[in-house]
Amino acid sequence: MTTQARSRRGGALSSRLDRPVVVAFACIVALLLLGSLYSRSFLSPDYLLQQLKVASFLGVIATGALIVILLGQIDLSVPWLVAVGGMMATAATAWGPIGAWLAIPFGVACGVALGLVNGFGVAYLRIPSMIVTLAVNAVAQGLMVVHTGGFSPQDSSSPAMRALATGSLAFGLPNAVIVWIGIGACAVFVLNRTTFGRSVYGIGNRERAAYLSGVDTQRIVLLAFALAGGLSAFGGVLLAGYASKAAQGMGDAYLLPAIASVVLGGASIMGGRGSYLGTVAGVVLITLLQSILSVVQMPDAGRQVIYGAVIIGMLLLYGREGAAR
Amino acid sequence: MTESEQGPPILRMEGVSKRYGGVRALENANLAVSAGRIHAILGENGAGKSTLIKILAGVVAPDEGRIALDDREVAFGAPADASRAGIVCIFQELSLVPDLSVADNIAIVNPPTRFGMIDRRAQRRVAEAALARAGAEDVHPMALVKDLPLSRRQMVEIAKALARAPRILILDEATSALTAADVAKVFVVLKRLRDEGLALLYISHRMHEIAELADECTVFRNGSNVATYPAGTKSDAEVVELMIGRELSAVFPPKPRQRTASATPLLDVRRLSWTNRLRDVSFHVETGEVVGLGGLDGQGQRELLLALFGVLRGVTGEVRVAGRAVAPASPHAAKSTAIGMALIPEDRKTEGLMLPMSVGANLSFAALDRVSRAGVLDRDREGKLVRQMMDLLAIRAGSIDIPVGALSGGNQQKVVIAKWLMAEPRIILLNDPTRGIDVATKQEIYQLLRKLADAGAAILFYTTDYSELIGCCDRALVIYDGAIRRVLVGEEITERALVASALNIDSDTGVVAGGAS
Amino acid sequence: GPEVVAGPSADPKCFVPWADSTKFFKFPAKAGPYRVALANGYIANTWRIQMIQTAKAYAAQPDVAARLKEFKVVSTGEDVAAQIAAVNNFIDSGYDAIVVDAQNPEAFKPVVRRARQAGVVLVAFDNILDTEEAINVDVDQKGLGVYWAKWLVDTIPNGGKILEIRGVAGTSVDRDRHDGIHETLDKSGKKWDVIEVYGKWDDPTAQKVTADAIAVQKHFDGFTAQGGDTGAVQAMIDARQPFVPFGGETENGFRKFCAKYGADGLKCASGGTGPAQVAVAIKTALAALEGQVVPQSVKLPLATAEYPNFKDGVNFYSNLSDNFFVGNSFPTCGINFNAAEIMGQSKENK
Amino acid sequence: MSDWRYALAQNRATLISVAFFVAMFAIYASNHPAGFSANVVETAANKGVLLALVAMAQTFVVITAGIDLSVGSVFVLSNCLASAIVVGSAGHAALGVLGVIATGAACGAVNGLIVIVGRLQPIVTTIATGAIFYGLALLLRPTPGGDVYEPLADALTGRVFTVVPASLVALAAVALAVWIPYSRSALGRAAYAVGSSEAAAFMSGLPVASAKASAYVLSGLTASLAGLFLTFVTYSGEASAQTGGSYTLYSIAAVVLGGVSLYGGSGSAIGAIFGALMFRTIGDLLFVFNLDPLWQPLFQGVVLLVAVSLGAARLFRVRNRLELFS
Ligand SMILES: Nc1ncnc2c1ncn2[C@@H]1O[C@H](COP(=O)(O)OP(=O)(O)OP(=O)(O)O)[C@@H](O)[C@H]1O
Ligand SMILES: Nc1ncnc2c1ncn2[C@@H]1O[C@H](COP(=O)(O)OP(=O)(O)OP(=O)(O)O)[C@@H](O)[C@H]1O
Ligand SMILES: [Mg+2]
Ligand SMILES: [Mg+2]
Repeated sequence: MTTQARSRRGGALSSRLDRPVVVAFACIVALLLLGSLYSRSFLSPDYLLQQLKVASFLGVIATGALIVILLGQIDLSVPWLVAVGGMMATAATAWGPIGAWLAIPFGVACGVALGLVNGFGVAYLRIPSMIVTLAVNAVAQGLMVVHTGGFSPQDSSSPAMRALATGSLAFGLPNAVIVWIGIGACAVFVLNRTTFGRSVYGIGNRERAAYLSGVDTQRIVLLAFALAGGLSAFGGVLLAGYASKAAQGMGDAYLLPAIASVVLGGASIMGGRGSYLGTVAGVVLITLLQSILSVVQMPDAGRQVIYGAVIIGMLLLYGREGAAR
Repeated sequence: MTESEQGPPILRMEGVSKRYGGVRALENANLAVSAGRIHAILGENGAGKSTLIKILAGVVAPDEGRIALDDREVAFGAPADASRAGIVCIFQELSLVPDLSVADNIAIVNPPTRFGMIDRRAQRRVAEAALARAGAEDVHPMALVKDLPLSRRQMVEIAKALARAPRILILDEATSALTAADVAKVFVVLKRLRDEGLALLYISHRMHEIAELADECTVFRNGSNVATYPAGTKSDAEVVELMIGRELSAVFPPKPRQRTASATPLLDVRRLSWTNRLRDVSFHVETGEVVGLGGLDGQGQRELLLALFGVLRGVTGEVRVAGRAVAPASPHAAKSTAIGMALIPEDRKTEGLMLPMSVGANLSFAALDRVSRAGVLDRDREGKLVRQMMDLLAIRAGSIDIPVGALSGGNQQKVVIAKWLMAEPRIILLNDPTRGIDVATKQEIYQLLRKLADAGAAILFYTTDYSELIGCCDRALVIYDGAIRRVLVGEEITERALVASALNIDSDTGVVAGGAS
Repeated sequence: GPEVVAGPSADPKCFVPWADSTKFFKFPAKAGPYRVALANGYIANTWRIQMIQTAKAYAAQPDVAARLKEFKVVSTGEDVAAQIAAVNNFIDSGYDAIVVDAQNPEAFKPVVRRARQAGVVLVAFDNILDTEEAINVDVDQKGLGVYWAKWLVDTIPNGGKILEIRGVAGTSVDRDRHDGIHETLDKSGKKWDVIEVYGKWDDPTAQKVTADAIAVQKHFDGFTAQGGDTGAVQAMIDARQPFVPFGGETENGFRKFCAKYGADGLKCASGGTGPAQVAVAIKTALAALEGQVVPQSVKLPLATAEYPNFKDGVNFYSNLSDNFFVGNSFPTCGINFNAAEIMGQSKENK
Repeated sequence: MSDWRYALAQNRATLISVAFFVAMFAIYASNHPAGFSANVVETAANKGVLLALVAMAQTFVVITAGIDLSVGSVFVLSNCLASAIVVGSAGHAALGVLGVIATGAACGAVNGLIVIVGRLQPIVTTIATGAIFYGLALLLRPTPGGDVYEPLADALTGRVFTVVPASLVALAAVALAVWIPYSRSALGRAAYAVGSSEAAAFMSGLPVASAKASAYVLSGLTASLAGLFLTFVTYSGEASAQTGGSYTLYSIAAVVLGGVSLYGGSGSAIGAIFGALMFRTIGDLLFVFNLDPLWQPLFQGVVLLVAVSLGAARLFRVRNRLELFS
């Protein structure tokens, strides 16, 4: 009953805008206007492009988080899969000329591999995702510590990574944003127009029914986690490109914001409901909020309090579950 | 209406309306209930029966209208309020808590306590007494509800209601999963309660149950009460006409003549076994045949269907489809074109549908291969097929974009059937598909099954309703304790024969061989 | 427990007392070789990994190895309670000396007491303990802030707008460095406008907050960062902010930038104490075990380099990782690890 | 099936976690250089009890099918608060203890209020309130420091009757005083019911809101007890985001290892306590095996992965694949 009252269709057969998405975008505008009271620069194209560029890293990572959340699962291995992506890509850069080419695919592939472990644990061993991904996060951390200590790895980004993350092709639009748009377009297509996407929504709503409908649920879950792992790692690659180097802790700051942006975008953490556009709004919101709080010289304590309060405030505006009756 | 033999109504609902978005679930509905009477409510799927009950029980708030209890107007904010007023409800969607024990569930509202903690011994006594009253002594009070089959859960639900000592007891299709034997036990209890002076509201789609039980009937159509009459004063045909607004011809479609068995039946099962629940089951289903599975509930019929559909692990024996040996390891494999199987599952809410997803997405979910190329959906084709299926089964939904959970139970069930038909299966396994479905829809489903069989499908059909076995099936396999006890063919399928073999009473000796396990 | 004696210490050039009032300890001499343990907390960053590599390398040096029966390292993660338990376990297992990089400098009072009772030498470094009962090998965190600020004051003629990129809020290191910077700037007599952001000692974070600050504030006359400096410079480059003086830490990447762009205006002062301070801590522990006089609080010298003195292969390494910390030489202690030695250490072992 | 078979089946998860803990601790203690001594047990207990309390706090909410990602922050906030107010005279310290507990309960109440009245999903609510609580902790303790009433700290981290760690006694007392009465009360059972099926609980007329609220309040309260205990162990307070974050995540691991279902409705805090002790023992194993320091994190990760995968063994016994989906 509670689920029916405010439910959204999964796998959009129509493309009407969700209320949460609209409100989230309205919040973005409100936030910018509020910021502009402090400094006009918050409305300058420079600043906005800079925010979009930074948001694109979170955006790529949150794409993976969205897919997993739509399944009704959660991926806590984000921090170290991001690090694995960045560190493996930069490590590959050291393999001479081939390395420069291989860097990005190799980093992503490592993320996919660990994502497969996540997916295998969830789909085939049926361990709750919250805990397998936590364990895989610990394993990834262990691997990276061994890697750093044992192989004195290269950790500078390849030129291609730099270009991808910091360059800009046309109209001053940063490449990172273009990459995000590309990934976003793929995600929208996959979620709305493919049997895979439809199955993801189905599993998120009721895995048992999806299984009895003859969907190969285990394979879908495995794939979804692999995809999420790859996207986390790709986020790491971009981040390494942006910082021109990789470091162990680089993913720490992305786990909770990724989950928060997916949910701020109107997705249900229980799975089966949510849209990519919402996630985009959530990502931009979180990025802006963090940036504005940092720039207006708020002390850290106050920043934390305001950050939490604003998230709750916004969710109360539009993220509420249906009433029981 | 005659009020000669009854006191004034203790409960009155007047002018009650409820809308869900654009759907009018109830429109100016009225109902009066008296003590010491069993009041049946009839109506086709989506007529608003459950909505009425939910309003009465405080689960749903009405848009308008008033409820008077003992001539005092009341408004229930939550089920607990209704419960305090003595109104206890057995909902169509069960309200048992799956992870708690039977005893915990039965005593859930007011558990006996000592020093602020639940007194588990006392609670157990309460539970055992309630189970005994409901005639469900076979349920262990410490078993977890989630481990019980649906029919036992319904019995627990009834026991739970009885334990709360209601003044007004409401049963919304509370017997839909029960077998004849259980129903008989429950009826004894209900009649006793009536004689003790309770008011009972009874909703069911089984006409013969209503005939046996009710003192008074109210028919709902399109959200309003259209007639109230003393039970037994109208013929079934008249009642059906009141319900659906038109006359209904014969309930069951005519059966074709008996065929001779072919060398390679479409579905051929040999010595199928699984744990101790299935023992050497061998049978076949020809193309064009509807084969029924009968017997007491829980004798392994469900397991048989699940085993064929690739859900069970460790199944031994041989299954041949069109002569080729197959061993599907998952529904995914069973659905593949090589096998072409479909299973209409037992519980539509958890196994058949994704309730929050749209009607359209649900309908195409089992047939995604048919509406996609290389994994990419063809939305035009999907829309076309979806609308085709909605027309074929006359599914009543405002639009294909509304969540399937907003449909009435009967229409939800049709969606489950339709979604599997969309996958174009050759072998259709059905697990009690007409549970909770109104007469008119049932009739449509029977006709559909026959049409599918005629078009070349093989149908294996488990039902708890004897009349369906008799009316629908070319052959009936009666299962007892995991083995086929008897095969009845054509005219042999009679209620007498079914009951006798279901209870494992050897028709020759008349000796009962063992009780239900 | 140790005897409190008068100075000076056995090796006054290396074991420099923190202040004039610093006490000197003399532990009862024990016969070697010794069992020494390193109780590390968090491990998953380059600084800590490098620190552990250095510790292993130092313990493997022939003259040190000869005095060690066992050298055991345990990393317990973020959790201070786990680290306390590890130290307690080392004490119960009969180790002679325990070297600690504390997760929380305030949390070790009970442990210090227990070590004292058991006669175990406890030496803290990096995050030193808030006690006078154990030996601290101490970096002058506030002094580092003073160093950066003083250099900025000297380099920027008329004062101006400074971006201060702080570390992790809630830590004493962050506070001390910040205090050092501000006291110095305030005393300079010039007019300074300091914008503070938190870079969490992490390059991507520092880069992001720096980029944001530049986008909003448009221009700064100077930078100072406690860590994540490479990222901060990267943000300057990306935002095409003209190069200005920068007082920062000792990351290899930062010094690479400083060497490359020094002539273009990125004048740097790079100072800090690298992870090699662990070697000083071990050396101190061994000295104490042998019954030599050591100060309760050892003051580590800062390893600094300033524009235009950045030299490849000497005080930075263009062929090595950006994340590498360069301040690894403590010549007064005879400790002078070069980069290749540390990073290659376990490769040779494996 | 007879009664005891049902009782066993319903407590199996808890019993398994107890068995695993005992086995792992036996391996640890028998390989410890100092052997199975009172000191070794005390050290392990003081460390284990912290996580056990946080895991217990997590259990309350997980039972209702929620999750509390702010337990770590409440833990840190209570630690900072305790280091400021559980000081001075015995009377003052006692008041301070009450103040800390009340603050923890208030934090839980805030979570509960937002989840119940605001109808937000617990996971995001607690991510956000976690930030707020941490911010407050930082306000209280910008840098590590503070103090604690030492007699109390020493008593609770020491031993009673010279062999039994006082921390274990305290843990048992909390379990007896908080968990047992709650889980056996009508309210506690309503919490289980809500976690198992909120719709069914509502339709049955259970007090859904107060059941959830009680779970969140008790969660905050128990987390504050853990924070208090951390103060006793460290004699100080520290607003560490890392500590908060890792305790939150570890508490989830502990709860799962202890057989509490993350889907709600089943499991017990007793199981979670042993899950926490087991998780801590994984960390302790580093101590007794001679591992290269840089391989230690990997070792821990792999042991954790293996430990959580062991639960998959039950899959081999599943004959009906539908059971996998409940
Ligand atoms: N939560 C809801 N949201 C939207 N529409 C609803 C909801 N519940 C019921 N309806 C609609 O209200 C109407 C009446 O439904 P109700 O469940 O009362 O029918 P019913 O008579 O009980 O049918 P059945 O015999 O199938 O159980 C139906 O059209 C149904 O689609
Ligand atoms: N969850 C339950 N559901 C149904 N019956 C139960 C349940 N738990 C226990 N019982 C039954 O209730 C009676 C008392 O149970 P039990 O022996 O566990 O409680 P007890 O001994 O009174 O309490 P304690 O556990 O504190 O010793 C027994 O007959 C037991 O079979
Ligand atoms: Mg109904
Ligand atoms: Mg119905």
